[in-house]
Amino acid sequence: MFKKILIANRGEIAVRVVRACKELGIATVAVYSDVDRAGLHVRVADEAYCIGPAPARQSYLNPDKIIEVARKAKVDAIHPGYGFLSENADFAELCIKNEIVFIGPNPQAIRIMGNKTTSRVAVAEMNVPLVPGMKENLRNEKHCQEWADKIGYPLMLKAAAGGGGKGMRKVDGPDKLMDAFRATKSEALKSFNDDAVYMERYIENPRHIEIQILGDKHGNMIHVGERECSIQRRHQKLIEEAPSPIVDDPMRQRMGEAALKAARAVDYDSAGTVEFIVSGTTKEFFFLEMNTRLQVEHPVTEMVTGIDLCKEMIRIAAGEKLSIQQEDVQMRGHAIECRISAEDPDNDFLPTPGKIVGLRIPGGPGIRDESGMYEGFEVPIHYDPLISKLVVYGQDRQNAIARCRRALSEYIVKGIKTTIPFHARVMLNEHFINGDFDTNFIDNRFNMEDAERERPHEKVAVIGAAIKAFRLDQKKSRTSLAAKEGGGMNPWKLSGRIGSHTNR
Amino acid sequence: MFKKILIANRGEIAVRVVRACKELGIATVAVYSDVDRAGLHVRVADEAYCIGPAPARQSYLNPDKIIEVARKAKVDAIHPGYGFLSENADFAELCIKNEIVFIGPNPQAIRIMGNKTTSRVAVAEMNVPLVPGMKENLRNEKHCQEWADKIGYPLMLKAAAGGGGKGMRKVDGPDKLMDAFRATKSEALKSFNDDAVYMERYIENPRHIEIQILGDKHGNMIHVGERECSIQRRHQKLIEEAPSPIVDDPMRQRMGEAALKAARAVDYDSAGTVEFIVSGTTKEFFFLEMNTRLQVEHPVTEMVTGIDLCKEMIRIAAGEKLSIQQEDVQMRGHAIECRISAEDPDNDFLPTPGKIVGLRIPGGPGIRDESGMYEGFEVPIHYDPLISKLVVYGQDRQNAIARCRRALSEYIVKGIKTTIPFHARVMLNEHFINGDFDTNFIDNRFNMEDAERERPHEKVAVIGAAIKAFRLDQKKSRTSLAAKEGGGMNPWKLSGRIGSHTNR
Amino acid sequence: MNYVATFKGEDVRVKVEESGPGLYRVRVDGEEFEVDFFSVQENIYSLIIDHHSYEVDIDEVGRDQYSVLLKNDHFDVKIVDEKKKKLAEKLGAGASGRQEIKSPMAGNIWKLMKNQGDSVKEGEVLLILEAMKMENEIRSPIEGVVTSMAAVEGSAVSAGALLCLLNPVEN
Amino acid sequence: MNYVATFKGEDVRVKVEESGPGLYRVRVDGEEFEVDFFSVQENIYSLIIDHHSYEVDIDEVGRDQYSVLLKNDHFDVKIVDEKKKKLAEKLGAGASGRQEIKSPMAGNIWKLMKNQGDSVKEGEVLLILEAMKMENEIRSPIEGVVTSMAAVEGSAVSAGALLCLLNPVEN
Repeated sequence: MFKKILIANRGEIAVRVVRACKELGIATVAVYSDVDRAGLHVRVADEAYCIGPAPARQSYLNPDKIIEVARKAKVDAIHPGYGFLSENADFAELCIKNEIVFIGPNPQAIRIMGNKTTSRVAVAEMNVPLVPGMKENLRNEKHCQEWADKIGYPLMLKAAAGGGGKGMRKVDGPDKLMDAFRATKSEALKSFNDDAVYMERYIENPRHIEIQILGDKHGNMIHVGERECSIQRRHQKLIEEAPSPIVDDPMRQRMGEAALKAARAVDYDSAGTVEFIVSGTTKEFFFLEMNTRLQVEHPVTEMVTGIDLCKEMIRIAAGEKLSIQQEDVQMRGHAIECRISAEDPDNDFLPTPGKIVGLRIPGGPGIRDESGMYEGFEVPIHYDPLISKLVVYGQDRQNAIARCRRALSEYIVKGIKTTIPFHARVMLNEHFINGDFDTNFIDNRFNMEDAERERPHEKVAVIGAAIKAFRLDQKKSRTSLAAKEGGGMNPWKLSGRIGSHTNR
Repeated sequence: MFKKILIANRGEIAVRVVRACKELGIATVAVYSDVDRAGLHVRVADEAYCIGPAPARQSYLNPDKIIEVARKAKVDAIHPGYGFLSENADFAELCIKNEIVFIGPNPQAIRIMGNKTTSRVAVAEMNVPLVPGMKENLRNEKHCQEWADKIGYPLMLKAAAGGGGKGMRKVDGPDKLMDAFRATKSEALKSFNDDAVYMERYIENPRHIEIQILGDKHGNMIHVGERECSIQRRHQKLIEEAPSPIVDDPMRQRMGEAALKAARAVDYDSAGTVEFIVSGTTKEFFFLEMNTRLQVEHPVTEMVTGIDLCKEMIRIAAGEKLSIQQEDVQMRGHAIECRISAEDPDNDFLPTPGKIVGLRIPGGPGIRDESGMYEGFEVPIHYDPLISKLVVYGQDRQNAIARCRRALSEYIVKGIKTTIPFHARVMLNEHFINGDFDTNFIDNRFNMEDAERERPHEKVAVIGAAIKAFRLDQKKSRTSLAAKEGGGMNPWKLSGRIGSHTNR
Repeated sequence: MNYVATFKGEDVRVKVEESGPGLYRVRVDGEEFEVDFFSVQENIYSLIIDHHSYEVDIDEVGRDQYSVLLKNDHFDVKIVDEKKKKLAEKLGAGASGRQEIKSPMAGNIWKLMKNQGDSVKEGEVLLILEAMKMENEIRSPIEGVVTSMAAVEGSAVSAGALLCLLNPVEN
Repeated sequence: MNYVATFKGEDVRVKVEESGPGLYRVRVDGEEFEVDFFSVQENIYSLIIDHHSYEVDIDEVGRDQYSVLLKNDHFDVKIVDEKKKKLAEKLGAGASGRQEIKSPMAGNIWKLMKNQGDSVKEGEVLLILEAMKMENEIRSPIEGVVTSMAAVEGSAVSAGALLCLLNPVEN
């Protein structure tokens, strides 16, 4: 096993890796940019090195600087976390060249899976399903008819020059096909000055569901269940859970096998994730991409399977064999992760960097706190706004949601606005509670419903604000009175202030 | 199910019960004494009532006041927590008389088990083993020989008038018996002016191990595994774990059955605990007493069995049947609880009430925080010094200890001294790590070893203190300089202070 | 003291009296409440209103403006002394004059979309601010003319810093 | 600055120089360290000493007295300016005069075991203080005479309050 590991990251994920190392008895080296001197990861690691100025390109994204520190600190291995250099094949190779183990898969796997085209080719060869569609454009009506028969309904006609939701038309059945083909072409010509159109399967009720994979360097590979990641805002995941409310055992089995095929295409040898787009209507699933690193949402899988993915990944990199067999993998209970960000959910998710002046993290049974902040910490403007992850576990989905609601009611982050209130409101939404959502849910339905939510505590807010105003007024008048009259206050108020606690 | 519950307690256990209720959708009523207005339990409950001045007798131990609030707030039930009124049979009856459900067993069970004599008689009738010994005194040498043959060796001769460890003599074999009998009698006469002596089995290597019980009001009853509670200081539990390092499945089965017999003796119908003294040498176990309430250490059982004892207790009180069968109970992994108290472990565990001015609770996988404090909270002098429980879970005992060590290294409580450093040092003790301890371990062996511990960070402490002294000196001289010269500081220092972060 | 509280554009009369240390009698819209108001942390209060317990986060974010977070819902409440309000109303309803556009957060000025002298429509983007790997469009709240652009491309600004001044179009 | 640090009765010379903002060069017993000293919270510091990271809790608990908590181990360190120390030594080794007995914590005076004028041996109980359901014996650190008993049975005292004064027995 390794003696010392450098963690080439910051924030909550760096802290996560430090914790895993500590529990394994491995020494840790943190790196930090100028603005991260007070970062939690620096405080909890055994060693710490400054690697440059705030902009990531000059610090966390600077391979040479990180290798330099790794050599100086004499580490055996580097854990890249997620983001930054975690999916950089060149960096993985640079580590190897310097005889430092890169805690991740082989560079070739990163390279192939990092490219949309090469990854699709690789997995298609293994018969992993891709969204059915064509690579060329439709030549004429006959060609269109042929492809429609092949793909099936509903299908999507798309302007080749289109994008961002424009120039697309859904076709529900064969009787609508020719009209739609002509209309799309004509619109495409008008809008993009190009009438080229192609065809793709329409995924109804699209959900984002991913399969966690573990592969070692001895050819062993297992799948460790799925995560439901459809609660997204503008393609950013916000809430993840395991298991998915729509996946049953046979489907899990089929998705797991497809994911293994994808991973085998690149001789995958670490922890990794195969992402699928799944139709909530037909339950068909199609390969999207593979992430060749630890995911932000890995804890929900850990909670329901009891497998420590972070430790397992380190063990694999050290050359150990997988400690778990496929038949040992069992999902038990339900876990939900809320990503807590320094963003204002009541103001279009505007970033809110700043200093955290008060903090109360929820406790009690079934709560896991994965945060990279602390009271007094200044959330810098230079990096991702994710400051913490709240992970809850319950015996089933209903219990997990109830517990999550309870935990969010205890969570206090003072000084900056965060997405905690957003999560609390999602946990009360009936569609979410029923598992009835897709990747468009937040942007469309939830936002509408949230804007019209009931606000039963309005009166309490008014009372609180009014008393605060009253106290400020009293303070002002007391001060001015004291200044005028040399402290001649009425005795009752005086005794009130002395007798009561100073922090009233 | 209940609609509203009053929690007749304070601190961490009141918060624990509020959380369980919230997750079950039950409204909560907190009660508080004058000094607990800012208690965490008051902040998280739905309703809150002041019940009197700080001394417990006038507030938390005042049955009439609590019933008055319960009636005013129209609650269905009262949860007593532990301590205070939790094992007061009269209070349980008072609740019933007022048509409020007492969340605990029937009053008769509390009454019988609350008395050492009646409880021993009750369980002896059910053939639950008691420490073998005699209720009368030894009449003569023949009588002594007869009893010795009955009890076996090693045995203990005890002066009837003795106590507190005095007037006791251990006898290892028959050849030593008569000499010991005479010597004990003669010593007893000298010391206590009474030569009456009786005999009891000597428990070698005594461990405190207890069995968790759940019984409902329909005659169903199960045992839910054991907890090892031998890490004690002056008979106060400090660290508990589940499972016990010395209990295997057959022993667990036997202890569980004995515990069920004890509980059946009083038609037990709630969550309860049967405590045993166990010989670490022979593994024999003997009934000590039954606690007719939720224990401080209940979370370790929850962690390894997945059963929420607090919720189950509420459901039972509401008349529901046990949701778990005996065959569903399985212990998986290992859990450890450290009781964090406002006491100074480096100063003979002197109480340290005061204000908590900084707090960082450990996070990450496998950590459960059960605290009744928060930053800004003033630990009052009037109640038990327990302020928090750190509960950790690991795949096995070794992993749980490693994780506990890691968690304790992250724990910061600023403003008052706590027992955190004590726990951290126990987690490093080799005997503890090997599971090799009994109830005398802390008072004897550990304290000795701890006093002679290696202190490799002495130099860092000196460096830190010296820099702090230097900074204080600098500050003083800067202030006096500024006062003298009107702010004429040297430019380098000035720019240093402006350019660097204000909290350097 | 008598106040007028404004929430979501609606006014309601509020009367606050101190009835003991930390205790208040509050009348809102004719309904009366007994309130135990306890400061547990900076700007975080434990309120017990007629025995109901609330944790309330109350920040004074501007003159008479309070931002309240309560049960994970957010409320912007304006609390004005009744006498002051009457006086202000006598002086005429707030002439909507020059608009100061301030930075809602710390960040870097990524791109100016308008310059001094440009006309802007309501909702039009004035400039783009970058913070935490995200681009944030700062839009004009009114139709008007940029009378001064204080922001400089590529420079860093702190939260609340003046970005530009707008003069409204006269109707 | 040159200091003398005392830990567990042993003296060691310490030299501290500021080498930049928050950066110090410290020489302890001839060994030199580069220290990055960062205050993360009140009296809690993040120290990076030659790239090794430590979280250190340092309280000034009395004149020149520091209580340090580090890796869950507790150190009482005395740091004295070398010049001051030399001066003090010249003036003669600290005449152990009148002793002030202060309350180590907030609590209630449960029982006085000694009164004004009583003689006490070293280690003898002066009074019993009750806090958190526990009785705590306050013992005399010296052999001497109680010259004044400030504590009153049944009354509450705060941490650091004067309990009584002792005069040492002259040898």
